[in-house]
Amino acid sequence: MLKVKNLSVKYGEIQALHDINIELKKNEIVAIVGNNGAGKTSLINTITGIVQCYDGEIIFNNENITNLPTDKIVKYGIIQVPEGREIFSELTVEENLELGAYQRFKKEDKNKIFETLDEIYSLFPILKNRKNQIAGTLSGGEQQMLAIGRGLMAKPKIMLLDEPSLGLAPLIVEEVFNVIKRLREQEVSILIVEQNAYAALKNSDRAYIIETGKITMHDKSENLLNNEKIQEAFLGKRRK
Amino acid sequence: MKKFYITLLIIAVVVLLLSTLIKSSYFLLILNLIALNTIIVIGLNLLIGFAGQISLGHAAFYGIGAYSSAILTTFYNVNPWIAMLLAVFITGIIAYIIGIPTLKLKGHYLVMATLGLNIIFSIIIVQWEVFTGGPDGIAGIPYLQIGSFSFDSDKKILYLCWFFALLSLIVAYNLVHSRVGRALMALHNSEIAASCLGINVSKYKVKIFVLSAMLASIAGSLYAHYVTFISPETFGIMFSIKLIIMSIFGGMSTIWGALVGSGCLTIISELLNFVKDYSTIVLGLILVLVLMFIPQGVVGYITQLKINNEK
Amino acid sequence: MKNILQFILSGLTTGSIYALIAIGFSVIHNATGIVNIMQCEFITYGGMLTVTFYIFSKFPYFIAIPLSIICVSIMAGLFERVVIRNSKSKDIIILIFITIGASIFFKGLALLIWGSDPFMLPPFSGNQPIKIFNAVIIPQNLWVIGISIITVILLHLFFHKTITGKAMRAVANNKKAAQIVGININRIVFLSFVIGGFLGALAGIIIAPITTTSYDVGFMLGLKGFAAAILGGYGSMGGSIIGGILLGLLENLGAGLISSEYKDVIAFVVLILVIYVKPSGILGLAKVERV
Amino acid sequence: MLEIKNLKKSFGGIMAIAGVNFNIKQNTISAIIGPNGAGKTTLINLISGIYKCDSGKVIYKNKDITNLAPHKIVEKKIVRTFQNLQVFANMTVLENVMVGMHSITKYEFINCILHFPMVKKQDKSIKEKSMEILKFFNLEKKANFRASALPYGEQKKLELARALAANPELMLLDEPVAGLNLTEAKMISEILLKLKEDFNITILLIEHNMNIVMDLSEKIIVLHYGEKIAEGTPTEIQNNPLVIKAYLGGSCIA
Repeated sequence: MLKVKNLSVKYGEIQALHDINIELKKNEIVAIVGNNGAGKTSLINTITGIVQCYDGEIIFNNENITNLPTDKIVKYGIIQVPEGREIFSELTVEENLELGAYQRFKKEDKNKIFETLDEIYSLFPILKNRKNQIAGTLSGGEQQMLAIGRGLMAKPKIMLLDEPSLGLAPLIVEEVFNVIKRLREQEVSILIVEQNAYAALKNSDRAYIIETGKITMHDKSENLLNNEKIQEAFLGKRRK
Repeated sequence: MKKFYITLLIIAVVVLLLSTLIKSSYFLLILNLIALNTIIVIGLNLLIGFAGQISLGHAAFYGIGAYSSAILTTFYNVNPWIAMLLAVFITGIIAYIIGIPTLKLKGHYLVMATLGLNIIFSIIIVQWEVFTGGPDGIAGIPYLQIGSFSFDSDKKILYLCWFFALLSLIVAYNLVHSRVGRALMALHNSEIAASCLGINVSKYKVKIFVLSAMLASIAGSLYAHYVTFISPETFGIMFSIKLIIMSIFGGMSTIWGALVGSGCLTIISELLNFVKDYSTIVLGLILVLVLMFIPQGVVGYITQLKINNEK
Repeated sequence: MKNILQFILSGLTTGSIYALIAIGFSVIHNATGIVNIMQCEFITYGGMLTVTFYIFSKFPYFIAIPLSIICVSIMAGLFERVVIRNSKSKDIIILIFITIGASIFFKGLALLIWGSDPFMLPPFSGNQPIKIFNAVIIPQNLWVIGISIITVILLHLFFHKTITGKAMRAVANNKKAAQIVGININRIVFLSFVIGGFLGALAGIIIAPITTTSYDVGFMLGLKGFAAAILGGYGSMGGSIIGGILLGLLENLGAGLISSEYKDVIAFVVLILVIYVKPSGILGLAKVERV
Repeated sequence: MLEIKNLKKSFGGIMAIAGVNFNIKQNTISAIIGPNGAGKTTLINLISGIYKCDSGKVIYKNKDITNLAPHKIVEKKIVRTFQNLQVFANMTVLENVMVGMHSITKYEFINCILHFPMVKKQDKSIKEKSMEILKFFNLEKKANFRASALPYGEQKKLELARALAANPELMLLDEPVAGLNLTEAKMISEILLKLKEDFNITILLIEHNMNIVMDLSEKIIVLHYGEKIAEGTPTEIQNNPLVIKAYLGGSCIA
């Protein structure tokens, strides 16, 4: 469904991503795990056209979507869900959700959008209770739910989640990942980028490990979860 | 370092040559205005280009210098040199008092505050007629004198104006290449990082503001004693805007940019007198095009070309 | 006491004009981060084009006014497309001075076209003063206040009830997030200039019957509008309204009660004192720098 | 040497630092770890004077330095670096390091403008010392480059060099190896060890790279939601169940 081929990204003279190859199949949850600064967010931003790539290709359903502007990428149904702080903090919860469907307003009946809105509210009852509240006043976990809900409003085919666990307490992290798993029922393929290796590996089908802009490992998530090297890299535990 | 002083020497020689070749007092006037504008713009470059603090009110400091000189000499018969010195001092104190609260502001708020101060100044000199002569201004300001030598012609004052212009270039050069200059550039880049290296950011911002105001004041006094007549419209916000345009035009973060910017713009505005009715249109067009396509200014552009060639 | 009411009424009139102009500044600022000095020319051209259409082309007001507003909005949009978008530098200072350069250009053009004489537009409905308690008000003042209130309400509805309006607020609030949901930022910037042009032109037209209009009328009005926007908190619509009204009241009360020569001094001194105390304006939020 | 006593800071009602206590001994390397948003950078911002704390104390060498302005903190010989690089991009590499010496040099505006001989002399010695520091960081060949022209890894080094130029006794480093590859990270960690041993500098660092943290530090402090949940040696921390649960995303393995 989505293929990233030999992707490289440079900021000025700094190379953020080297020769990245990843693939996301239909109905899959794939995780990309790596430390701060490893290039995870750059990867997502390049796919959604926020950052221009220097070399390589991004293919979606056999169409080349490399370096298209973000609003075009969104039209294809590829939606980024940024970490929870990137919501419209001064707008209400409902306005945030409506804006998630921004492009649908031009071509679809409003009622259809409100149907989606109701679906989102049933998926996240807490958002319904707070629909007229200013989004900036939500708790961290609620903001993350809002970001996911806003992404779903676009009726996406692919969602790219950037650090959904960022700054959240363990219990909330669990809740967020439960939601993510349920998204599969909505026929959405998911790419998660995470620093929280355990949460990501536990809740995905396959995973790529990214270190300083390079993919260093790729396997089924459960295999990686039991891999000693991973334990060392993310726990700092020395092998005996 | 040597290169700087050699260039300075060349400029001095060129100006001297021009002064002997040019007979028309109109052209001498232009040459003098270039020098005066250079003095103000070099201060602005230090403030805006190096320290990153914009001021849209420097015409007011130019005016405070001119009016202090004029009032002190015409009302109180103070010696012009002493008046000029007092004027610099007065301007410095005013700039200091204004600078402390004003430079806490950032971005558009700083622009608005400096602009507002300029407007307040303009209204006060128009309205406070007893002292300032109101809209008519002050006439009969005495010439500067050394012994019995009086700077009473365009040519004679030229030496004085250019002496101060070159001196202010040296001041700027020394400051930029010093501990203080580096600190100013640092706080322009990041105030937080600068303060975490021990730079007292607010103190430095105020001090550079005062210095640039004093330079404007010197130019103002020279202007008053040169044309011997001053009136309010010279010191309005339009002139403040023109000064910043000169600064951007030459290259804000360069020293030579001050000279090039004031040179080019002073000459351009005089040349535009030939197209009469079209002058403002052409000026606006030149500005828009220059800013759109060489936003780093003439000197900045040349430096960049040099760097690219080296690569 | 009688006079105070009179001053308040005229303060509200000029205040509404400042508020409209300030909103124009704020809308463009929110989309781009710049101070658009061309706003001054929008005001001038609004008034002067109406003069052209009404006095010279003999169109009735209900054609001349909308036509002028449309022309200025197109001019504003084109200015963004042709000049702002093609500027090599995105540095705020450079962009601001580009708008200053353009403003000088258009002012020169206006001088060429219309000359330097002021023009008087007739009031929208008669000149018979109306008595309110013991103050008198001319009908045009009511037109100004009324049209401003309606415009503000319409703008409020636009920003809160339409998806495009919400998208504009979204861009102002968080550019990156706006991009992520698929908003075309360039289109919003363009739109903000069109709205800026609309508001400037409208302000220039409705004030013209009171103050006359000429090729350079926009400069001082624009400056006051900018001051009002800063006073209220740059970028906030509520702030622009409060700032505008406050500035209008300050000026008129200052002129009436203290000294008409120093009315601008009083207004600007208060403005500066306010931002000294609250460096982001009355309704502005202080930003925390992140490191 | 550094004592943090019951430090508290909140932003808009949210507790970023909720009463943190710890001590740092002279000439040691200590690390603060914790998930993103745990308050690590806020803590450094409080110590270095960028934020004012709500309550609590920062004691340095038995002197209260709580809420001093950042430039006053530097005078106490405490210098910091930044997570998002804050090199002075428009200045040369050499000038960056020279700015670093601001707090240990003198002469203000008038002296600088008049360019007196003693100013010249001082400038010359600043330049020489800066070159030495650049040599130590292996950056001397790029002394006249614009700082923005350096690759990321070298900019990180430059920030360290600039901090070292202030002649500090205590360095607060916010993620010194973030975004670096393995070799670069290793180089930085060697430099940090040298700073401790050759220059007798005490180091407190925030870092996500656990290999570096475990290798370098004698003491680790774990922050979670603005609270200190553990403190101890690397082995103690690695085996602390609370830490595993909070930091390592333990809720999903439990």
